[in-house]
Amino acid sequence: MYLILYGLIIFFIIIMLREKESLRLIIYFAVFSLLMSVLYFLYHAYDVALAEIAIGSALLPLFFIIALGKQKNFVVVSRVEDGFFSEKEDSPGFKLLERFTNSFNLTLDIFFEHHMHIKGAFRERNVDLIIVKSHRDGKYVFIMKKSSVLHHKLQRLLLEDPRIRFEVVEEDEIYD
Amino acid sequence: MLQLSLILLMIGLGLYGLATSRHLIKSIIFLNVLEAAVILFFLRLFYLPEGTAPIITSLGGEAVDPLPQALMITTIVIGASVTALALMMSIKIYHQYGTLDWKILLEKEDNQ
Amino acid sequence: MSYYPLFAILIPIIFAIVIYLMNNPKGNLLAFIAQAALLVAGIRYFPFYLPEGEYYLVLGAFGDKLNITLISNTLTYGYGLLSVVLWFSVILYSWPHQKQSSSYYFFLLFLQGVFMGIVHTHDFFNRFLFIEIATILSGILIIYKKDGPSLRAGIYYIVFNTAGILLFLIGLSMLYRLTGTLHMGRVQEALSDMDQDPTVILIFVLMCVSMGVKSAFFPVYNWLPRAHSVATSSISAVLSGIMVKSGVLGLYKIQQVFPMEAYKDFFIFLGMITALCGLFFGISQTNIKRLLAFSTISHIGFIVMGLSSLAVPTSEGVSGAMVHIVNHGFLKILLFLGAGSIVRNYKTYDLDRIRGVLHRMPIVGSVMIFGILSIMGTPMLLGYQGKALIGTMLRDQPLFYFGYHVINLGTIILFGRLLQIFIPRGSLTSLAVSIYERLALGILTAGIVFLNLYQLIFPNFGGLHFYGKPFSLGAWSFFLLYLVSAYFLIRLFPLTSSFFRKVRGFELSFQAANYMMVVFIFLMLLWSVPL
Amino acid sequence: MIKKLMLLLMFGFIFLYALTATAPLADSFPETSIGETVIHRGYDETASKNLVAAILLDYRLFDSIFEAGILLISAAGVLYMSRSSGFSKPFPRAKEAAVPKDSDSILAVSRILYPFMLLFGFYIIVFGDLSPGGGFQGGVILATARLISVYIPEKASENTDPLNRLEKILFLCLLSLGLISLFTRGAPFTNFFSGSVDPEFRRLFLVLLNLLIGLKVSSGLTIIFIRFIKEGK
Repeated sequence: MYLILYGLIIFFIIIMLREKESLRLIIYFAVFSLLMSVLYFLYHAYDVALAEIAIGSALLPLFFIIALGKQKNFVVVSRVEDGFFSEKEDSPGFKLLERFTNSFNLTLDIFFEHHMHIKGAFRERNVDLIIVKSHRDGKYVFIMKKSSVLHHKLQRLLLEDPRIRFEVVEEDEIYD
Repeated sequence: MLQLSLILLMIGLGLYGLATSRHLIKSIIFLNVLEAAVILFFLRLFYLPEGTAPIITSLGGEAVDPLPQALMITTIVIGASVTALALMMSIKIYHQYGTLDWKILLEKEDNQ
Repeated sequence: MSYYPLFAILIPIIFAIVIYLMNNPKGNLLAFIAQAALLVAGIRYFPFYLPEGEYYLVLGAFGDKLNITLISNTLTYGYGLLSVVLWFSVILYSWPHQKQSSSYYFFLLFLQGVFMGIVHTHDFFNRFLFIEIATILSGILIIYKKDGPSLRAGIYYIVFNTAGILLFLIGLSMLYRLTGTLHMGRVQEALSDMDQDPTVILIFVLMCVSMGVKSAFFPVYNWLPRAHSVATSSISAVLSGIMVKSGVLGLYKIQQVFPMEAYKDFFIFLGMITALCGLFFGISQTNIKRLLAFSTISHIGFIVMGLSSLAVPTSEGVSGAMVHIVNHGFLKILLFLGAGSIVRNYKTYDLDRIRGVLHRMPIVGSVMIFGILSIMGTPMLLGYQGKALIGTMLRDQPLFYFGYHVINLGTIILFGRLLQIFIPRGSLTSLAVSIYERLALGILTAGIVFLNLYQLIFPNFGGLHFYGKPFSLGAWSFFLLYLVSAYFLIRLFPLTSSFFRKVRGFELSFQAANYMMVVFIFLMLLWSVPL
Repeated sequence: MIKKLMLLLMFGFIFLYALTATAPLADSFPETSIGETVIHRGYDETASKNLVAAILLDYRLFDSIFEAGILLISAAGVLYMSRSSGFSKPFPRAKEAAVPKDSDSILAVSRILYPFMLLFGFYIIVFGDLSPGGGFQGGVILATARLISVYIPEKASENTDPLNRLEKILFLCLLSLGLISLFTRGAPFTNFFSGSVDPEFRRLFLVLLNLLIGLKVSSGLTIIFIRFIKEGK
């Protein structure tokens, strides 16, 4: 009886070792902690089994899934809202970003904020991209963080579009 | 004897997972796996085949030692709070660096 | 019945929560009142401890067999008073920047309560719990700036240290199975009549490895320079100066409970490699805070060399190590706070671009020079006390004595690199340093001078005896020899060479760190197998 | 590849060593371990039938208070990290709501489940010293109950500040409850009713502690959950 449980648990650990995709990893972890709490139960540790079920297989997977969900969204703040870029799905700018986020299976969050200064935005608010219309050459400036890996990928995508200029912001170092 | 060796194998696999996981979320998951294996090791050391839970009730049987169970509840809560913190940090790291891969994360030079 | 440990642990925590609840700048003033309350509690229990008192405070009504006991002797009482001085100066130093954020003081004061818990606990599981709380608190404090590098260092720190402490739990479970109690004194009695069979050795190894992870020993030290160089300077001062020592104190307690004669040379060897590693990587750094972080690792290695001779009761090495823990704590906090104000004014971490500190920031500059000279080990000053005692212990083993001299020389080269920031070049306009920072540095220097005079005049304190000879020709001649050879070595190996750049770039990834933890267990177990 | 091989080799050695070390443990019974004395004297000293709760709430109350402290710190840490210190105004018009729109079946199920989970959570907390369970497990169950309430639109309380304040005050009550026994029985961190009071009455202390810990744990975990959802806003 114990051997079946132990075999199953070690089998799940080995699957987790080889699993690459995060979501399936979390499901395996939930099943793993469920089996562990069954094993605690068999060792007459009823309190620990109850705690393990409540925390290990209910709460932690929930936190993991929310964390994965939050990571997957690409936050765009745009200070411009006109024909080229607006909430409607058909505006060209929006289609562009849609293509980018779909290629990296990110969900797109777009906010329209007309008077937000850029200085603290990247560090304080989890913003990935800021769109500003520059007055000199009338182009749309896409501003991204230098430290983020995503700006290489977005830059490759935008090279051919004349109306967009790409800009990378260096994180302002906090000297303390 | 066999069960103890299987638990030691689990602890070894947990450490192996920590030592070879490339993705941040995977490291956090294997931290919890290692912790669950350590709890199992503690409880297994005090297992009595014909024992019963340490609750004073009518049904007989020799009660299992309650102290390990009290300590392990504390360990589970510790594991939960560390995981919650580590996940919140991983969200902010993802928005800062765009990736959760340990290799790329650690290659980015501190901007000094 | 001395309730001092209870006050020392609970006062900071209660004040921390009240500050968090009030959540306004006036509420943050409570942080200073908390230190005052701790001082009053210290004075109240003064008579208990000065003539060598030792008390066991049982937390519960059922005797120390079932309940948790807290031990308090003159040594822990000394730590209590010193922590008040250190935390007061750190709070004062960070006041102009963190005036608004009550959560900063919440975490800092809670950390003080937990450190007092680590110092006073006499129960194995309680020590595990307090070290775990200290890890979580330091992790959050490392992340306080919320910028990229500190987030990365914070998660590396928390996940790696938690994995390390789980090993302590495995050792603890086997220990409870073997002896049936968690009270350290009873475990010591139960183990004294057991021979050194593999079980006891495995428990000792697992606990030493977990303490090693917490206090950055040779293979597993890589989280320390990463975490301490990106945290805000007041936090890296607290972490480097005090929290790393809690790991070493844990090792001290474990070696008291498990007197393992076989591991005496292992720890001397391990301490020496840690010290050499810290120096080797520290010398090649250009970032001022990474240099100080690596010097912390080398001093920890030095302390471990002293602690290794615990099996031999009342040997110089042990009191040298314990004295060096306190001295190095004070000096490292002084240097980190000074480096913090330098970095904030010069807006750079790069040593080659900071020049003329003495002229532009006179007070910070002079305090830093005093700190560097004493941490270098100049014979009369504070750094020398611990080193001399450990040196006398190592005198009989020729190899380790040679290593002792190499480490002294390396420390002087390391801090020689720091002296270049005082060369007057470029603009010499004076820079504004806020009154709070100057006051904090002043209090720290006063504390250091007091400690220095105390250790020169009085022979011992709380079971530790100091290095009697304040002025010995041998000490000064060695020191001058070190200075001359250090000067030549710096000239011989300029830092621009590509070799140092490669060394500087060496980073241990998270997987490699866990890999090293397994290597550490493997080495320690291998040492005990009689080859 | 060599690194993995070396790792396996080292694991093999440690595994064998650990086996030889833990084998004798199975039959080494120390003369009187803490557990045995608790089993024999547990009920008449702490008036708690569930001896695990006896250890958690009376013998080692100092540990349990600091364990509640750990949850306090991680809630404050998550709160600090997720709250953006107002550089720029919060974003007025999010294109799509934080919590994705669910089908009404989830809403119906969560409306039905919500009261029962609350009841179950409180049951586990209050009967902590009679049956398996107690403050921590009950608190987690309460927290999961409140997480469901986030999906019920009219009950979705997004603001974490009152919860945060409640958690800190509960911790202070826990601490003071532990210290009262210093005055009534001269020993801190134990049941403030002296040993002679009849067990049914002394159980009140345990139930009170369980309730405090349960509420504190549930509010702490709810804060963490809500901040996870609202993170970065």
